[in-house]
Amino acid sequence: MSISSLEPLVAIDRLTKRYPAAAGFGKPKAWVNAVNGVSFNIRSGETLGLVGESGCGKSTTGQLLARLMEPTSGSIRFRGRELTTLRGREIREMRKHIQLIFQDPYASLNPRHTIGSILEEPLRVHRSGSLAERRQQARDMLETVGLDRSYASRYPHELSGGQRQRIGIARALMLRPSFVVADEPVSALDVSVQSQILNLLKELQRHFALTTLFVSHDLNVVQYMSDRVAVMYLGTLVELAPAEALFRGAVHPYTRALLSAIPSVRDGERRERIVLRGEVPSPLHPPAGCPFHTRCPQAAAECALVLPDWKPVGLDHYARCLLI
Amino acid sequence: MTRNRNVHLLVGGALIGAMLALMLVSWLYVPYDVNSMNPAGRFLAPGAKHLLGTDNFGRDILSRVMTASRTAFQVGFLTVLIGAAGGLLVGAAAGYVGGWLDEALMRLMDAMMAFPGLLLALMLVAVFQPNLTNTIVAIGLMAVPGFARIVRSGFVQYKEMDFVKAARGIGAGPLSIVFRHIFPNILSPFIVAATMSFSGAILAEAGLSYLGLGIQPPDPSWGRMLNEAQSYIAKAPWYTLAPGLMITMTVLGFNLLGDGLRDWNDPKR
Amino acid sequence: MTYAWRRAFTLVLTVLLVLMMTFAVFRIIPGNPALTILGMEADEAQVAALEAKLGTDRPLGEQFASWLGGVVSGDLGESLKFSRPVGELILDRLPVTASLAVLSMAITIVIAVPLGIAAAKSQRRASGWWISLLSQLGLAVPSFWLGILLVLLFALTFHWFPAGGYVRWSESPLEALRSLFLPALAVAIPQVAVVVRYLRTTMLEQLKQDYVRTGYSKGLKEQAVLYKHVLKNALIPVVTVMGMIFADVLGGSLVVEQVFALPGLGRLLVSSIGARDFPLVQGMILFTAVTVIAINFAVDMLYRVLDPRIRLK
Amino acid sequence: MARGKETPLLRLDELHIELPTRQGMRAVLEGVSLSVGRGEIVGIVGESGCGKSITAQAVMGLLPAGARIAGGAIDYAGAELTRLSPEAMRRLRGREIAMVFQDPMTSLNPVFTVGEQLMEGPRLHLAMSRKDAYNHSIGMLEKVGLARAEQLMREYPHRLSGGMRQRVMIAMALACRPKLLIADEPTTALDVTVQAQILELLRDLNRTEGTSVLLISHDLGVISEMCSRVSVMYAGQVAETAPAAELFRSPAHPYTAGLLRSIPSPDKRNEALYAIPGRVPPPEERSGGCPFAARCDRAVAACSGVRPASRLIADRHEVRCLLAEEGRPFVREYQLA
Amino acid sequence: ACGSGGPAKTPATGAEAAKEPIQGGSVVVAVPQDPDYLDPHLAVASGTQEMMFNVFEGLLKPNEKGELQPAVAQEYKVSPDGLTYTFTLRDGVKFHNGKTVAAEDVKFSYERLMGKETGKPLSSAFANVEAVDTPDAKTVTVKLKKNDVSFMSNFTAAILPKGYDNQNKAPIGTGPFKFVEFQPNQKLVIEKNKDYYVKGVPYLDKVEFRIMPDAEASLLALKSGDIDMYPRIGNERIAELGDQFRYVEGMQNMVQLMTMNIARKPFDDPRVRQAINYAVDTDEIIKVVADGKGTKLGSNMSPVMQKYFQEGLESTYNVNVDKAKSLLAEAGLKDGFSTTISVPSNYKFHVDTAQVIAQQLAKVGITAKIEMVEWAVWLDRIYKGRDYDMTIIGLTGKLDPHEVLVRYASDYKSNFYNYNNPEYDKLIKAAQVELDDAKRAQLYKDAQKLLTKDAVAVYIMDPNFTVAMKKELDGYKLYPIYVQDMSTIHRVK
Ligand SMILES: Nc1ncnc2c1ncn2[C@@H]1O[C@H](COP(=O)(O)OP(=O)(O)OP(=O)(O)O)[C@@H](O)[C@H]1O
Ligand SMILES: Nc1ncnc2c1ncn2[C@@H]1O[C@H](COP(=O)(O)OP(=O)(O)OP(=O)(O)O)[C@@H](O)[C@H]1O
Ligand SMILES: [Mg+2]
Ligand SMILES: [Mg+2]
Ligand code: NI
Repeated sequence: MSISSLEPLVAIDRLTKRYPAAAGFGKPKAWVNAVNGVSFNIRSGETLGLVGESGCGKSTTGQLLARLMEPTSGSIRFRGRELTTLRGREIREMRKHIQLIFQDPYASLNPRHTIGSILEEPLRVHRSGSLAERRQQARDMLETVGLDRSYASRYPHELSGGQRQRIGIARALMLRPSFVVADEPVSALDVSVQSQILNLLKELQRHFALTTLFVSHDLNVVQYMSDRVAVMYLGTLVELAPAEALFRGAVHPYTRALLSAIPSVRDGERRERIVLRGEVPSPLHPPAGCPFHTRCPQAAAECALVLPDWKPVGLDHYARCLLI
Repeated sequence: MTRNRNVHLLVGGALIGAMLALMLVSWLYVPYDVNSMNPAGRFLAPGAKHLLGTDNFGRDILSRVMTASRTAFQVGFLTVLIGAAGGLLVGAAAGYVGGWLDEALMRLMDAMMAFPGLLLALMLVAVFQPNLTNTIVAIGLMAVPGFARIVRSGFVQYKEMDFVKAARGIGAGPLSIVFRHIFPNILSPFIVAATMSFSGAILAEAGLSYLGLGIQPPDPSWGRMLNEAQSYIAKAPWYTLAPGLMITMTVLGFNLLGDGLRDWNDPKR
Repeated sequence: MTYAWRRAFTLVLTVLLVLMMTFAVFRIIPGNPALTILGMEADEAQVAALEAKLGTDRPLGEQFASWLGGVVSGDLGESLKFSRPVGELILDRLPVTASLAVLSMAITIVIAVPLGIAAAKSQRRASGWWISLLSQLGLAVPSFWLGILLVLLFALTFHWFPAGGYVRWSESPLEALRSLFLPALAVAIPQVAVVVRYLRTTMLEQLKQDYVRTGYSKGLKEQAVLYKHVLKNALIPVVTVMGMIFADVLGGSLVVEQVFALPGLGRLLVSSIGARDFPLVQGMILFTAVTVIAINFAVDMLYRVLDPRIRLK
Repeated sequence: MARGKETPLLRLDELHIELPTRQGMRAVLEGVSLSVGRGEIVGIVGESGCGKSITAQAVMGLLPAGARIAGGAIDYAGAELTRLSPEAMRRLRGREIAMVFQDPMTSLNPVFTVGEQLMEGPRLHLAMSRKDAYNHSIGMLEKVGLARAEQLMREYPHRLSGGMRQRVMIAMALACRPKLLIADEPTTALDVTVQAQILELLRDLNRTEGTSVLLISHDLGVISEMCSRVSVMYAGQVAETAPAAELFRSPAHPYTAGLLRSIPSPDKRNEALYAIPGRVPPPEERSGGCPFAARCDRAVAACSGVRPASRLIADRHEVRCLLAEEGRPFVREYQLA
Repeated sequence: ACGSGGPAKTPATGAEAAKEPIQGGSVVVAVPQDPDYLDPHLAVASGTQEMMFNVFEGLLKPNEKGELQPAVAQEYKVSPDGLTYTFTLRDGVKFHNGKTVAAEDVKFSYERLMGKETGKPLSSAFANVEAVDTPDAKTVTVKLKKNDVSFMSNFTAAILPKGYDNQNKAPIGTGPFKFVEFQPNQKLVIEKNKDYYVKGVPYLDKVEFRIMPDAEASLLALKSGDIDMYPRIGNERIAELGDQFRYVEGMQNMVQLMTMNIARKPFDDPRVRQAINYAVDTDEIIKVVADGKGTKLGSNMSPVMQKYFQEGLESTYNVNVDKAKSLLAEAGLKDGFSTTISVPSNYKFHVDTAQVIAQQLAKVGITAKIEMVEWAVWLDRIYKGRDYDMTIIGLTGKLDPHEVLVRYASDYKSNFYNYNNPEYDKLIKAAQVELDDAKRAQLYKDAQKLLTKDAVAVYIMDPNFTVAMKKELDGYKLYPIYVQDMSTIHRVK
């Protein structure tokens, strides 16, 4: 899919989220810096991939965008409108336009509601259509995501993982949003099911003209789905580039290590493996300076001191590393 | 896999069913007038005329036990209703809103827990009357903190679950989230707590009767009968047996029923 | 404000709230302490003299305020009925109630832990069902019945234990233990039901965990896996329940105290309420509230010992 | 790598296993045959629910309660494991055969220190004293590449990152120098960079200690990079077994081929991914025929009637497909690379 | 220990004299409540007197017939005008602290009761004392302000050692037993006073009063042998104990009655009260509630008080439903009425009585609801506040008829029946100053008749009182007042 417009649909600026982590008695609270001053734009119609290690803050970023939690600071603009200051009714109104597909197809469906009621709920909440219309739309949507209409009367636990994920996607699309955050929609699924869901997502993106933030830790998948890719490490973005450029010539040492570590069945694709040493630092105590310096094979002394600024390294390609 | 669970539901259901049947019958028919005394027929052992014998006033124990089952169920249902409704309200508010409201409400609940139920009962009786309603209100109020805690911990646990987030994500309002999404999921512990407090209420009524606060004589109540019968354990052991077994069977029945319902309510089973 | 301070502050508020509630109730309920102490035979002069002496002729608010003032300086006041310091009276009863609580807790653990494990292990067999039925029965039987049954059986038939009364630990530890054993058992039996039920659930929950498999895969014996690995995890939530039970028993268990004629806190509370002994009631409620809080705190601490996940550095 | 002639360390022969369900016993393994040679790394791939973990559990003697071995044999170094007494089996576990599980987050007991858990094995099987076990464990931690071993011994699992935990798990499994290590999806829960570290470690151990490894994964990439031989499982059966290179180059079973085709790759960005149609038939829907028949685009009428037997179609390459021999040409059409 | 200690030779009845008393030993007695005050001058509760009767003595002391006998005093004289009492002290009476009782101790004790120092009398009866004098160390004279024959019984007030002010913690008296310790809600222990002036008593070395409010617990304890004596055991429980125990039974000089609040409609109408009296079948109550062990009453006096008891009143209102109905109709209550019987919840006896009465009243068209009230509330609201319709209570007997009957005087503070009859007041006043014993008795009998005629209350019964004790105990003396005299109790071979 090509980038249809350079106009950003979503613009986030220095978004930060800290979670409180209670410490022992008498001590002040500790903070988990889940997202640390992240800024990027998503252009209308594009798919932005967001990759990174587990716990680096991908889901937090996604949920902040979907306004499922309050950011600690920073701004989110959607079609030029500031979302962080919205309250109550306004937020609920806004939800028609921004939807989230959850990572876990098991946990995100209420085990006690039928599929039909799960799909109708968004319409009911926004008082759209009559009862019969809602039923109709829900059933239509089931077909759109490749399921039989009869599934409407089933319960989530009666469905397979792939089917549940289809429901999750269907629910997100019920309100015809223009922007969807897909938080690892396939990582809980099997290889063969995964490809079905990816196909479906691509199909739906086209069909509904969706702009997507596609979160994943599987680089193969991100590469397949995204127009541009943002790489995250310990709550910070480290590289942002068009997908092809990134996979061809990643600049940041972390991205390079990440790419090299992808196991592949194709001998030809195997790269020189960069095996990192050490462990991912805890977000409770993120290292000073460049967050990656503790594991970086090329780290220099000054990496421990300053967080480097963004540097353009190619067309639409930016990285944050002192060594480039 | 579900065999034992069904047994819980089955046995519990059967016990409660029998009790309820006894209660229903009591409206249509009791062998004798509950309060009519017979000085000539005191302490009659169970026999053809009096199936469960007679008490110290020569009243028919079966009739009294049957009639008392109404009060028992009334006390049970209403106190659970008060406790559960209050607990749901407080627990949901504390758990869902969180912050200072949570703190304030939960401390209030702590205070209520530390407060002797007897004093509360005495107060209600002093302000109003020592009757059934006040007994029920007192026991019901004392049950609120227990429910509130369960509901609150459920809310704290489920508030951050993906499916609740998903509901918020589609714009569902707080009421819908509380009642449609979270509450059905904490129904299981809630049911267990409800059955436990049902049985607790029956025992508490007995305890309050013991102190003269519950149902007023001559109206029969299981607790009161049990207390009165204590004096005649050797002379008329059947007297204590009747209400004692009723209480035991009802409480056991409800506890088993609660366990059974919990398992039955589990969608994954 | 740090966490500990905030917590301490809210705790004080909680206690104050309970005391105010008691105060309010005392304002409402009828009954005159002097009259109650003296009974029907007293004449006016005696009642008036006693009221003056007790200070109950002052407004209740004033009595409350001066009592509260005393509490701040560590004086719980003097019981109207027994004309002895409240603190002393409570401390007098505490050994009975505390022994009862500790002993019943010990009995509960000794019975409930193996039963809970057995119930979890035999979840799908008839034996599991019987265990749960029996323990539930323990909960369903009215406690005076239970007490009387124990006395009939162990005191009157077998003569193993005394039927009632209390021997001080200082007099004869063995006799004290004997006099407390039956009541402790009567307190413990319903608790066993509760603990077995909880433990069974948490054990089943824990048995599903992956680390159980890890244990077996190391070649550990079943006993080692169950009693070491699973039990410690399963006990963590049970500790809360046991804490609640313990706090409850420490508040006094009226029926058992009555059946076994034990001078415990439960009887003291009821008799002090009956006598409208305001300082004593307030003192006991203060004690109960503080006990509950202390036990919650202890449970928190125990949690930290049992569950390292809570022990953040 | 070991040659196939000598007797393998582990050999599963037509293993049938049934598990209890509400509807009664249900077959989950329907004739699984595979082998692991001494010093060899053998992989098992297949989608979720096809029976990979059950296979591993059967070898460990840790089948879920109520499971029944309905047929077949598990031969470990000459001993028939299905006939071993529970006690004998227990002594084998951890000592001869060890296992690393999928989820490092939950596979360690949260309430005991790493040291406590590490020392259990050696103390039990090697009858070491506490002190010896302690030193031994420190050695193991260092061997799996964990620095500050002494300090780590006193830590509780929740304080470690996923990668560290998984290494602790590996250290624990290797503590008694088992001859066979079963790794059931050891890296599924980990990130690629950490996964790379762990796989590197396993490979290293195999090289230096000669430990045989049975590696279970649904990630074809991982399998392809690690294993010398691969068994592909589908619906409780082994569909295909072949040396890794050959399997990925020229899969003989349509299912294997389908799996390989559905891996996303950048060059397919603008086309739809291949997806195997349909779904795995649940056991109650499995009829007499080939379980893959309904999804197979090459299936012939016979496929749904006869359950194919496993045949050797090349050196050490076995396939369970009626079309296997004549199918070789069509498989070439999808050849990769 | 087994309840039936030793070989049971003879049944308890009749053979008491044959058995030989043993000196020494200790006995545990169940009592239902704590003492109110250990200090005898402050104590008013009968539960306290029950125990402390063994520790304290007055100049006079009642015997089991209720007659006043010299105790600390050897003898006494009353002046002809009835205003001056002269006592000669007994030789060799010692306090428990070893001090010999002197006249100044008596003076001290009485002045303490009069509140001479504080200005507030501890006992309002002593407000009538003009002066206490000690002509010599052996003689005490008490001068009254105005004539009051009933003052006699106040000479049973405890004599305390002068200058000792720790009576409430460690009481010291002259009785056959010394106080040892008191643990609230638990026990009160007394031990033998070796210096007691009556030789040969007490027999027991130690007596423990164990405080057991729960009847069930007491019974079980008696059965298991933990206690030796259980006074006031419920009559219905005796069957349960069987003949393993010795029982002593008798009237306890109590008047169980149901009062009707005369200040309230419709009880202000004597016809209504009479109707209720006709409706209530006391025989049935005695049978059902007391298991037949009670003495039917017709007025506010128990037959124990032989000298003052007016016979025959108990049959005045024999059950007569028709009469009751017609009386009600006369009073304009043809269709009956609804009312409430309030009963103290801690007395099962009264609660049971209320249940029977409610049934009986229903027969004449009166709907009586039963309301159980806490004892504290009963005292405050009903007894003191007189806020009730009907209530059932037992009035404990006194040694002196005045104290019993003055409760109905219109100016009596606790006249909670709201009875107001000048004629009755006159009778009581006259009796108080009547020095002639026979005349005085007649006045009290007239007062009783008046109460019955006016149907002030429904007089029900004097419930029998039974003491159960181990068979190895003997020598129990039944008093018409609420005491346990432990001095004569002894073990037998
Ligand atoms: N509710 C929460 N409270 C406290 N900490 C949290 C919370 N949610 C997430 N975190 C922490 O914030 C950090 C970022 O979490 P996040 O879920 O955004 O990561 P992620 O990149 O989505 O990881 P994954 O790939 O595992 O989904 C992690 O360290 C996580 O432990
Ligand atoms: N304890 C159990 N009771 C009943 N059925 C089970 C049990 N464990 C597994 N099964 C069933 O056995 C079959 C094989 O399960 P197994 O765990 O071996 O699959 P797997 O290949 O390891 O899948 P995954 O990739 O999801 O781990 C599945 O259909 C599963 O539902
Ligand atoms: Mg995530
Ligand atoms: Mg598996
Ligand atoms: Ni005996």
